[in-house]
Amino acid sequence: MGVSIVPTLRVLKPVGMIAGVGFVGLLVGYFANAAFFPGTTPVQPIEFSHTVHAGDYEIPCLYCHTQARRSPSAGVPSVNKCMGCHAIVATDSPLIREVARHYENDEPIPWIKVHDLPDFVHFPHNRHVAAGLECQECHGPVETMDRVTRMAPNEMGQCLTCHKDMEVEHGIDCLTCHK
Amino acid sequence: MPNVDRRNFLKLVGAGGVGAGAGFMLSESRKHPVEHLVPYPVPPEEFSPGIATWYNSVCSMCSAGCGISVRTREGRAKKIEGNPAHPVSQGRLCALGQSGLQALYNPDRITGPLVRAGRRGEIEFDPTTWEESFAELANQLELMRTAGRGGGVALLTGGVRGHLASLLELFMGWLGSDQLLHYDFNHPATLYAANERFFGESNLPYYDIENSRYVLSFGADFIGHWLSPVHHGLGFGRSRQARDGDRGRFVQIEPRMSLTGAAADEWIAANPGTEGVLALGIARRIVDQGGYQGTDLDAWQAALDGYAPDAVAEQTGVLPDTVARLADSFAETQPGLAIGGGAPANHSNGVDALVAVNALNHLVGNIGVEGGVIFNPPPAFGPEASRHASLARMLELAEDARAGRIELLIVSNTNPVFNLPEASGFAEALADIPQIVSLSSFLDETTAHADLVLPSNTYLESWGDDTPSPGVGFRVGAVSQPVVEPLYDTRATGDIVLELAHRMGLDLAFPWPNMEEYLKYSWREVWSNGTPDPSIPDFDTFWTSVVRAGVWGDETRAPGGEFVPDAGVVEGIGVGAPEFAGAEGEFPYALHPYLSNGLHDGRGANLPWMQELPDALTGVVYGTWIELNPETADELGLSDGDVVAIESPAGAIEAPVLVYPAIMPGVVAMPIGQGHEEYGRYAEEHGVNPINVLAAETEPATGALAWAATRVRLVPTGGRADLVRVSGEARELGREIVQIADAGTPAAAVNAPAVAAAGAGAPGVRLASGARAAAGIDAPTAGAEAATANTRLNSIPITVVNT
Amino acid sequence: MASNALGLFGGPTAALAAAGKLKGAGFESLDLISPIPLHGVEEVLGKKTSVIKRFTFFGAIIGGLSGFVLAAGTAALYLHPTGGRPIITFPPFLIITYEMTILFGILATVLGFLISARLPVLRERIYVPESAVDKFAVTVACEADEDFKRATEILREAGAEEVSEIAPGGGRR
Amino acid sequence: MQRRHEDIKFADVNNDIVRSLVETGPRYYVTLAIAVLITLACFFFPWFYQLYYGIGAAGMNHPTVWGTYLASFIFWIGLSHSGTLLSCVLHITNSEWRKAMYRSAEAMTLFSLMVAAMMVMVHVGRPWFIHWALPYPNQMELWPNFRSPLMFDVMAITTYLTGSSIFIYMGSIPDFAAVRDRTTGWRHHMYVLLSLGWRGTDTEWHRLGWAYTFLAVLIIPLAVSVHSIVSWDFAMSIVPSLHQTIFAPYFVVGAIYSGTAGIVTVMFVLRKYMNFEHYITKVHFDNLGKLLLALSLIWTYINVVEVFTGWYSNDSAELESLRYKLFGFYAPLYWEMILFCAVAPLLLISKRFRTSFVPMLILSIAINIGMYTERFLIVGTSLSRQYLPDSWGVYVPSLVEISILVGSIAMFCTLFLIFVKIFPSVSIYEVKETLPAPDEGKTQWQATH
Amino acid sequence: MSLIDDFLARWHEYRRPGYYEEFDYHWTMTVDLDRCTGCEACVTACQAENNTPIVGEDAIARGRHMQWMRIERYWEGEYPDVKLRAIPMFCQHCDAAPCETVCPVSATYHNQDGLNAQIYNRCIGTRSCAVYCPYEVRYFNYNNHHWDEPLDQQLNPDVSVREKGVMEKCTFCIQRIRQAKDAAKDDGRRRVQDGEVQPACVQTCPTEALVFGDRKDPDSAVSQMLGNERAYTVLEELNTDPSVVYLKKVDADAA
Repeated sequence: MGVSIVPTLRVLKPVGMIAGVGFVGLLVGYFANAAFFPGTTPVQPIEFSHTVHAGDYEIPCLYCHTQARRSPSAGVPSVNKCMGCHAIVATDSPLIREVARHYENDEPIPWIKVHDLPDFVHFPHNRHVAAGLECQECHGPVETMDRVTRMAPNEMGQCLTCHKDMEVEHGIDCLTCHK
Repeated sequence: MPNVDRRNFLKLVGAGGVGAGAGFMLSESRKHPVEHLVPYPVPPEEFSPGIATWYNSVCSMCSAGCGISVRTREGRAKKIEGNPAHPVSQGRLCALGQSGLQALYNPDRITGPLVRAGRRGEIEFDPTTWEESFAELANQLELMRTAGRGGGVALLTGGVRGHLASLLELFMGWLGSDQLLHYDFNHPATLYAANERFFGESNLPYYDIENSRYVLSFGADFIGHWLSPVHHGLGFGRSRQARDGDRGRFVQIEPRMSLTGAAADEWIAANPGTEGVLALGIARRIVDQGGYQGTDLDAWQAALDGYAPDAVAEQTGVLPDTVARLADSFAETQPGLAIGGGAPANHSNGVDALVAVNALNHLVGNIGVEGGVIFNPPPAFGPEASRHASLARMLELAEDARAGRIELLIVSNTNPVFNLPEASGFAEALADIPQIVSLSSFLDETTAHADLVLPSNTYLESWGDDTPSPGVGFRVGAVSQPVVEPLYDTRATGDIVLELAHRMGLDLAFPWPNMEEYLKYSWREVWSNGTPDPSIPDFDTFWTSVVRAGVWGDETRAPGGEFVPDAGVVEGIGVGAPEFAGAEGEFPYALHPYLSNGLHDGRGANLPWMQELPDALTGVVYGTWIELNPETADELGLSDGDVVAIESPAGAIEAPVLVYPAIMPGVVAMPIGQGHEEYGRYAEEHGVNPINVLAAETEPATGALAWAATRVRLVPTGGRADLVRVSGEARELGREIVQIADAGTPAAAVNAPAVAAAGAGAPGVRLASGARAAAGIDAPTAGAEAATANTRLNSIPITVVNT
Repeated sequence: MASNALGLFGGPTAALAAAGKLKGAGFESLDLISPIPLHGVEEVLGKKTSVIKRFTFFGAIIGGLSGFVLAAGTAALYLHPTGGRPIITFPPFLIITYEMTILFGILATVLGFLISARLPVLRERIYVPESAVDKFAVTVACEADEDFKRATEILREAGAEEVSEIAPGGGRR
Repeated sequence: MQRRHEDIKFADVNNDIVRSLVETGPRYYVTLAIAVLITLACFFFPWFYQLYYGIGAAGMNHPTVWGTYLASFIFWIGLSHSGTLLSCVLHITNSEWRKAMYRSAEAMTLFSLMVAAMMVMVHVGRPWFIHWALPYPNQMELWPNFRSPLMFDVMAITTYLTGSSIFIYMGSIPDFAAVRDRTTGWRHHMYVLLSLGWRGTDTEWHRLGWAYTFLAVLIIPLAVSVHSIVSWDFAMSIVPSLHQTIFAPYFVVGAIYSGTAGIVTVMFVLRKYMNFEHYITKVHFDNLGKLLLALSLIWTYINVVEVFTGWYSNDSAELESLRYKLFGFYAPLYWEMILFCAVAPLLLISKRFRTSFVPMLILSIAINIGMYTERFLIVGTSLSRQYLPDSWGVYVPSLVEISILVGSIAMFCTLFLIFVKIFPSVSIYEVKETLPAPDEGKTQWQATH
Repeated sequence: MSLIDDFLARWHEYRRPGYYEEFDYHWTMTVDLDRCTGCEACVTACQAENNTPIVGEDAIARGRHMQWMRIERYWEGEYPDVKLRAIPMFCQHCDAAPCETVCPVSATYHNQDGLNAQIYNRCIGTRSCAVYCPYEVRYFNYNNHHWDEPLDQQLNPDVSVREKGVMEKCTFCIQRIRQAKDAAKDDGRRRVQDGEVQPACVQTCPTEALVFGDRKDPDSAVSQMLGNERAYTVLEELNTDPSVVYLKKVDADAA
């Protein structure tokens, strides 16, 4: 007669394998979703291409997102602003016609927010522009994106790391962002 | 993988599948919900999301006429603060004024024109269009006008001033009707009458509390809601602690301690209605002690003959020593100020009592001097004669209605069905009026009787102007501008009237397309009458700067001239015994109704902030109670929460008892403001309306409702109702939470001037974000057409005066 | 041939006596398998020492240190001054230290127990199910057949109810 | 010392215990089903409602932000005290009578700790973020605040739960081995793993003995610290009548007191329904009764001291708080507590009382009701009468809270019911130690002493 | 390792009683009780500025009002010599705040401006801070609050709306303070000047009883108020060292 836990372990092996495979499946599913269906790259109502505007034509970010300089909110340009150029430029493109339709009907375009912070985070664009930050540091190389995607996690860790690196005065005080 | 049989293989595949699915869902659930960024198709010029724009305007929550600054973000009003440039509010604002936002954003606002669908008073309305309503109403008005029956139109409004009042006057004039009535429960009609009698001037004077060193107040709750509470508050604070080593003293005389009484250094309860007698007792003592040396001394002595200390003491219940002490210190401490209002002013002898108070000011030489009573100049614009309706006048209107003389009643911004005693029969009289049109923003008790509802904008969506009364001792005018676009399909009252006039074919008489144009037109006159200022070359500049500043006027008070009362007036001075409705034997307690701090006369009841604002003295929210002296409560065997029936000769209501330590034993007090049957979700089904048990007793000289002149009896019902209150134990138990210094302690005045300046000049964030506010100079709101942001222009035509 | 001799006894005294005799006969690799802990084993089979106390001691020390480092270190990583006290405040941190000392002490004791008792058993070891009920077994590892015979003899003499041979792989013969 | 039943044989012990594990009658299943249903209906359902609605489902309000959830938390933590702590103390002092009852007492510790942990989850406003109270690295770079008495609690309870689980497990290894040989199927595999391949050699016994003693030595101060720390959640505040130096010993004594009463209840139930009459005898009840009496006297003493010092201080806040407790809104509860916890236990002076099972059961339940009241009063009376009289208020528990309290008791029962079918609820080898050895007619303990 | 070196190098700082560094500002409010009338304009101002909810009659009846600022009322004496003492009570921003130490997740702490910060999104709702606070000025969200449309349009976008299960309290209008600091920075100034920032309650107080400012600035209005003989703090015996200083009410008739 003898005793050992090994036989039991053998018996339990299939259970362990099922659990293991299930766990691996969980990881695969999680990352597959994140990789193939990222909520971070929404399809906009009008396929505006930053590659064309900010990349090819090198229009500065603040030309359209002009509020970022003086307001906590960067804002998106009004249809009016689009038409400022597109009354003359590329007027026969179907996308531009769509924009023009909005303009004529006085209908706003419901852009989908890509970089969406929780409501309890108060991020002032103007302060960051004033500090000389490039838009790309948080928003990624938008000028290369046909469809804007959220590159950075925009989570607290990212804010903190930057605030620490830049030695922002009292930059890690919670009240800086949360109020 | 060794020895994986088919079964196990399937299990593994299943496990993998379930795991992957779970992982997928997990990842999905962590994604942000979609949010949209919706920009303007064409943004208003210089509109900046994320940056606040401030607009100056005028508060319309009560009749004080405080200047306000409204903070807006993305076209929505966010906060109301006092306009620092406005001499009445000087950047400050009371609770009710701040909750004006909830009038604007009230969920129970009427969102468009309504026409009655069911029977009167059943509150069944169908939506209709402005076009239809205007067409019909204008047609009816025009028919009546041309048929000479214009007199059958009655227009009943709240306390309106400025050019809207002029416009209504003009409109009614064209209709040929003199039934233009302003009804405001809190209107100090007796004070106007007393001033008319004593000063020969039917106007409110300026009470310079700030510079006064001794304030003797006969029932005037001037910090709570009397005349201009914010301005009085400023004066009170500064009289207390802003003068180095010279703390103003303040005595309040009233049967039930009000908010103001609680702030007083000394609170004295005189028998209800005998405050005037006390004033004359004090006057006599002053005269006796040689405090008055005028040429008409003899006349005074004669007039005050009947007010010997003992007689006064017997009538008022105030000890002769106290009377003497008050008189001596009042005479000694100059400048002093005697003011009267509240219950004594609204008693059967109200005018006499207020004349007596005026007399006190005269005897110690406080008329026209700093720290005393200062006369206001006539208002810069607006109708000359007051159209304020007394109870008697309202009864007349009701009588006219019953006699069929009123064919059409237009009600705007007033709620007489709620604010008039049931005994007046006003609500019943409405049934005899064939057509009732309400211009109210809310479905209140009066609007419930309407056949047609043409909802007006709130004041935050309308153009208007105002001349504050009692003002500040010099000319002030203020323009109120819309700070947001109208939320609903509603119109400004002025615009409705103008539209009606146009549709009636009165274009020539009313050439202005809208209220804004009418204001501009009218203010041209104000501008041309004003002192020329080289920095303001034309009217447009003037108008822009006035709208931006929100206020216009003089800077200094005119020196007061010598004042001598008419001999006849002196001769006629005297205060009779108060008369009550209800015999003392049958109705042992004098009912002392008072305006609630937050709900005012009931108009604040639909504002949730005001409903949840704990009563300043009892901490009760959402309810009505009856205050009893502990002694009275003991006699009746009542304690907090016991429900009693309050029965007067005119009616009965039920309310829970609240034992209140600072009320005379023979008096019971109830707050006005609750007991709405209509008026929206926040107002309905809370408390009772004590106005309903008031007898339709009038003050003989003015016909005003003597609301302090009803006696009641209390009948315990055996029921209990727990009062909702935020306070726990109301005694300190020796814990020294509120610590007391004796009078010898130096004032905090070291820096008071600095504080005062900061208070006047630095409202909240505005200065702090001055640069950015400046960027918003020309930012018209998402709202009104040419509304102009508040900015600190160098040429604001008025500066605050701290004389 | 290496095998194990097993003697089953009805009571602890006899089993102990047998073990004592075997020990006296020069058998070193003796195991006493019993349903209850036996008192007096050490007198018979010699003093046993264990490393558990060292585990406990060092575990506790490591726990205490890491407790303090955890509290003080995390406090220094993100500075949140509270209640007017210094960032590193001893009295509360000592409580954390105390708790962590005990936690690690306990965990280390368990680890020490498992190591010193050579648990869990992976490679099969000799076991007598009766010994978990009311029998007391003595097993002796024997290098040679000769030893085995000698051992079985001693066991029988000592009053074993049953004597058998157990192959190294298990299985009673 | 009273002799045990001479006729119990070693083999009987194994049989009895294995029978208690594998032979499960319908009565057990019905009881378990009822317990599970009550747990679901009275604990989890209201709790999920509360998660959805917010803590407002409970009756807590502005001055009294802590309520029955916290009272229950202390109660369960307190109940946990007599299991492992008492077991350790008795182990170290070599108390023979401990052996038949300690396993279930320790299980009580474990489960009341678990229920206490659940009460924390129920108590906090946002339990879905409760992990923020654990020190783990995260992208927010935020850590818990180790200066907080609540963090002491987190650490102490984690340690205590770990320690108690290990202690009960270590003591059970030989029993798992004994049961292993008698079971088949999934039970067998489970016991194989649980017993780790225990054989019962002299070396293993020796190591186990040492390890067990070390654990006992470590756990005694731990248990004392746990309830001291729970008391500090209150005593570290400056709330009048909570800010007391005596609170730590008061709580520890109270904990052991209620825990011991809890053991009496559990013993009664086990004895009655698991047919352990041979193992759990009058001796145990007698000894537990003596312990209870002693604890009751200490507890009463501390209460008297608290009232006396509070009264003597003559401080307005302290005095009011005391007055409110003794004569205020909750006064009936206070006097009920005094009756149950200070007066009634005096009956224990009588040996006849101590050795009668049903009266002991009633008393033990009464004591625990009284002790729950004590915890409730600590929270309720102090918080509703603090420094600013204007902020005073009254707290009355809501239905949800009462339901969750009932549900938590059911949850404890459920866990215990599951336990008795997995763990040998009476220690096989330790009971054998108290029996005469098969060949001697004397117990080992007697033989060596 | 640099982390450890850093830790050891700053050991002395970490051991400094009080704080690891000096405050930049020390925001302080003074309340002149001789001016305060208890009119509660401040209460509404606070409610409007800080999105404190409308809780409804039932909730208040259950003791769950949420106004961050309240007026406490105490009666003294009996009729006719009866007096009402009113005192505004709100977060005292204690330097030695009992609430801060007890929070297990550091959701409340003291920041470098001397503010007692409450970070709503970090709060897990143990409510221990409210127990530890002797001033009873922390308010707990017993449930999610609802603003009947369109009342929600009034909500201040600069202040988070709090969800169920978190504690909240007066912040000295941190959003205004930060805005003032930003403006100062934009102007190239190091510090905010006295009077540039006022919390909503101070801003609106009709009697100018409330004064707010930086205690570190010796010329500020509050600093001068602090020198007044009447200055005291509520529950001084508890050593919480509040940043709200009251000036005693003057009783002209007191001996």
